[in-house]
Amino acid sequence: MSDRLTRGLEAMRAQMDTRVMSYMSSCVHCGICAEACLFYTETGDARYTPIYKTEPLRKLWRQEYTFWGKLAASMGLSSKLAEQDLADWEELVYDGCTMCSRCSLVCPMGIDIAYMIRKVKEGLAAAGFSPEGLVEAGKRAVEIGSPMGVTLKTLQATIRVQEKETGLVIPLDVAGADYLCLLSSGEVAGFPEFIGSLAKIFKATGVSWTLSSEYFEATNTGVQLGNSKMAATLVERVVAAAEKLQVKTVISPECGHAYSTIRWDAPNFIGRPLPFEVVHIMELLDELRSDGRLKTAGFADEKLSYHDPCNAGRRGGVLDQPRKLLNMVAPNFVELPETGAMNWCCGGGGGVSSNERADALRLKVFSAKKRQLDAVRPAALVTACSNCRHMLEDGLEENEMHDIELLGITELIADHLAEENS
Amino acid sequence: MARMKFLCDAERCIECNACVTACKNENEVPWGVNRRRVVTINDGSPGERSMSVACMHCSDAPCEAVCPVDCFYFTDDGVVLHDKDICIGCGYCFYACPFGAPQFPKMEAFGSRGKMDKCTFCAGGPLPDNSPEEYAKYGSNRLAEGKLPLCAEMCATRALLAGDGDTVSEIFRERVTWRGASGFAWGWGVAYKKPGIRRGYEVEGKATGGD
Amino acid sequence: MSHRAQSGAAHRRIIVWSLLSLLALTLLLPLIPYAVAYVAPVAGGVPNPGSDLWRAVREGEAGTTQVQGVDSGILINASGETWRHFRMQQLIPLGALFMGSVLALIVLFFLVRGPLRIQGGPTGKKIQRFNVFERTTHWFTVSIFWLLALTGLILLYGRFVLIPVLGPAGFGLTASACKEAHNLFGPMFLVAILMLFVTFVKDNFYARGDMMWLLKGGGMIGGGHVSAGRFNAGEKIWFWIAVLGGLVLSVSGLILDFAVFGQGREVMAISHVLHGIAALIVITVSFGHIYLGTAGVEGTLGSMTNGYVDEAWAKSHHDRWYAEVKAAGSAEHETAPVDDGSPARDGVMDTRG
Amino acid sequence: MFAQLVDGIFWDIALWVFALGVLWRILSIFRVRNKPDYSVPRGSGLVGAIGANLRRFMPRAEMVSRTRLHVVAGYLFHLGLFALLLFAAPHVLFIEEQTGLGWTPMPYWAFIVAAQLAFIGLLLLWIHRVMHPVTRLISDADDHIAAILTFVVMLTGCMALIEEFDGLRVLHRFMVELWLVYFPFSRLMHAFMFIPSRAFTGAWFGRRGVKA
Repeated sequence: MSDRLTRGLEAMRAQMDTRVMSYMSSCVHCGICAEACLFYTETGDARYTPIYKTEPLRKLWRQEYTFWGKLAASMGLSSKLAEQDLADWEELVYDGCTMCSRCSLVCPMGIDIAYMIRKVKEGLAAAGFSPEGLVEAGKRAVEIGSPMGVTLKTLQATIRVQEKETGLVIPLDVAGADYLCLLSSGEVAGFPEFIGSLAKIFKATGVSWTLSSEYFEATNTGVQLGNSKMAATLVERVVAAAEKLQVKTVISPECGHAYSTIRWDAPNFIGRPLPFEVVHIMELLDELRSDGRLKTAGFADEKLSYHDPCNAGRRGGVLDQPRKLLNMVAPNFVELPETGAMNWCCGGGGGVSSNERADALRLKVFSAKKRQLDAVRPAALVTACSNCRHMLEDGLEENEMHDIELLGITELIADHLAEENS
Repeated sequence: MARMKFLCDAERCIECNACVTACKNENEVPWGVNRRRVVTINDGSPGERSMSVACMHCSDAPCEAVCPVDCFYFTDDGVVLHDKDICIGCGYCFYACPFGAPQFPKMEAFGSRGKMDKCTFCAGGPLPDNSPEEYAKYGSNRLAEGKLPLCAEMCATRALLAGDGDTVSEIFRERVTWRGASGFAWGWGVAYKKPGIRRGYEVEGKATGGD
Repeated sequence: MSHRAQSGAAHRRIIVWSLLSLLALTLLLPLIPYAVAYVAPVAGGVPNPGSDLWRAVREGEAGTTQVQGVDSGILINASGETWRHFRMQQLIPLGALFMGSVLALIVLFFLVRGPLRIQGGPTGKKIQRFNVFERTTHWFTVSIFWLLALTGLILLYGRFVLIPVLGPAGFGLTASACKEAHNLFGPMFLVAILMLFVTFVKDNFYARGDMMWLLKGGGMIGGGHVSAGRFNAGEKIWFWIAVLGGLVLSVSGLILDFAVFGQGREVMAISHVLHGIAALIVITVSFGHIYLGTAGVEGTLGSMTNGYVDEAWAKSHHDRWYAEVKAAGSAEHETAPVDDGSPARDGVMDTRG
Repeated sequence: MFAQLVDGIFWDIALWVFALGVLWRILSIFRVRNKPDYSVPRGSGLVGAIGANLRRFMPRAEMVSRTRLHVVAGYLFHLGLFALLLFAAPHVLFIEEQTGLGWTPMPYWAFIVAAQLAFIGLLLLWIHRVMHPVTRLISDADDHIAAILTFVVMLTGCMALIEEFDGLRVLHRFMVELWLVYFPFSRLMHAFMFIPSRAFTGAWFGRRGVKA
């Protein structure tokens, strides 16, 4: 047995817990999960059936944890899980799944399929069957501190630009601030105005906050890759930065998986509770709203819709806050069909966005999103995830849907701040 | 060898239903099953005739012919019996029988009838003679004891005759000659493939006149 | 489905009305042979010396009786002998002859002509002929139909074929099992037939070219290409035989299965006659259908297993349908079955315990 | 001879294998343990677990049109099966003489109708499993054995309806014994495991404040 296979199997064995075993023993192969997965509904290719993507894990479970499996294996009737199996599944798991967890909400047996796909990734990653783009991103994340290679210098430059534009000071390394705000490289590189918007809002609402030069990256490539060790390393950096500045609360920016990771998975990666609270920027803004500290003026009159980032909404639980915020400024807010917890993924989650190999497939399955948008045809689509925003831009471009503008929710609020705030 | 037959004299039957009662009592047939019944034609009007009818133990028995599991058989006395351990309660014998002899303990949805039951000429069934099992399934076996069916034995007016065909027909022939009318052996034609006796000088319409 | 397009309401009305008229027809048509048999002189009829009274009795006139029960007032069951004659002298022997000779013909035809090959061989390009729902409906009907056909045939012929093998007791048990299964699955067949009708009726109405197809015997007579739509005339005829026969079988079967509404021997006998005739016809014709669907015509079976056929097959057997599909050119028809031969798939099979 | 085995030792063996097997399966699953979750919950995991167990009996609104056959046929089969398992007169009688507990059975026609609905559901589901590319791809021997075994149990059951031929009753009971023995080591375990599965998922989402 090749050692990469051994590593893969070891990694997957380490993932076996009661949940996996219970899930494996209750699946009746009804195929309903396929009907919830945009990769199946949009391609009609049965291999994208969510539960099918967990096949390596299931094979392992069957051979080492079940009666018939052990029996067959002992008599040499069943073929052992082979390196080729892992190789065959790399494309299904990394290109054909965005970890959006839509399937996990529809399984009649209540199986959290995404949970198991995540565990398959552990095995594939350990065995070295991961897409190059993602692996590289991982390297950059560990070495440079940002999957997109955004350095501190780049950040400082961006900060200067934003300070000039807003005429406000953007705090960096302010010890004892209430909030430490993380940023996703996507925002720094693609949507720097987010930082400016933060400055405006926090100024207006008198929130004491800061950025950290020690470590500012919110995203966690280890999660997307399926490498818990890497994930833990990156989380430790956040903890270190937060502890250095003695902040009570860490803000997760407009990014989906960054939030679900730092809010829900981080303590389990490092095996201890976090020494600080975690809020998504939308949670914080909504809190300010309900405290009456955040006031807006004027309205965005055009027809607005909201795209729930899977990791903030379905997997993060931030579902009401964006809607309350939008209702402050958008009188013509219209929900997309199949929205909220059952929203269709942008197609780029779970690391697919950093995996060039998957681009064609990603744009093909965007048709699910297109159907939703065509049903409403909003003038602007608001979202709260820089990655979703990138992917949506791509998809709209591809489908020549230029009439739809894309907005970040924080910007939208910042643009409608009431004067009397300050 | 004797050939057992029933014969009911319509000129004598007074619809007292004693034969029916006797049969039920002797064989302890289940509720809803009537191995023998008395039918009255033109009830209450002139020319009324009554007739006690049960299995006529046909020599060419339609029930036997149509049975899908071939559960019928003939005794040496020419009595038609069936094996309840083979019967599947399909009801075909009931469709085919000219006399409506086959009976079923129940008639529920989805063709659930239970096993067929009919007059055995008090000759029991395939099980050991006069064993409790035989009695439970098929009723009494008087023939094995050298007795004739109780219905006929009980008949007060001797309208219902049972026994060896020659004897029975002889008795009946005498009655008719004496009576000088064209009574006829009811059911014999159908059952035994023999024309009714005294076909020679039957007089149209006379039969309804009575004596 | 690309054919789902037509206007819903009108479509539904057509289905309802045709269903009703079918029911009426199916109840009357097959009565003809029975009527004939009924009029024909019957074995065992004996000149009755008695008067009109007894003649009336012989013809089944009811009297009065103290005994409860269906038909218990009737002294002579007039229909019994007729039915016996039909079942024993006509249905059983002629049915066997009919089925046997058709089977023999099919085998003979196969030996002589062999399978009908795809002209110019398969192109390898597949198009979808039946979607999942259509295939599910088809096989659902098939499974129930054959369960009923086998149990029914055992009840009809078992006495002659199986008693020698199983012995009377053994066959009694078998027959009882078959009877109960037959009675229980019977009503489900009506459901299946209605599903089948609703699923396929829209492509089974008479269309131009069907007559020509028949005259050319589906291309076997005179040669030359015979044009056909999604279903050719032969398939349409089979569809209507299956639906009409299925309805006769269901209705007559229900009458036999639920003898709790006081229907007498006469009604039961008639129902049995309808049931037997319809069953033998549908079973026998199904032999042909099965032959053409499997060994008879190369490349047909796939249309009912994975739903796809070769384009060459479609062109040669259903050119007009092929043209429609090409014109519609929807994606579902273009994509070939995806689940075949992927290494992943074999992977699944290995994990069997 | 065979009948005595089926009514005697076979039955006992089957029951023990079933009971112990199921127990062993469940224990071996829960022996493995989950890792603790250190994150600060937003909502109650317990509520989520219970909620998911109830909610998953019905498809989400977004899924109804895509899963109509699964839901309809699925319910036909399961409801029909339980109805005739627990309320068919012969079964009630059997349970009564085995355990002493008895209750009013359904009328003859009613439990036959239940059986028919169950048969329709099972046939549709199994044929659909074979016909649909997705289910055809993901189904393995276990799925088919379980479906066919259950079908045979039901078929032999309805064949023994007349209750006059002991051979048929024995055959039915023997099939039930095979089914019982197969149960713990097969996908039939979903009959028990769907509850913890829904609970785990429900709790996971519940802590995050999402209704799963």
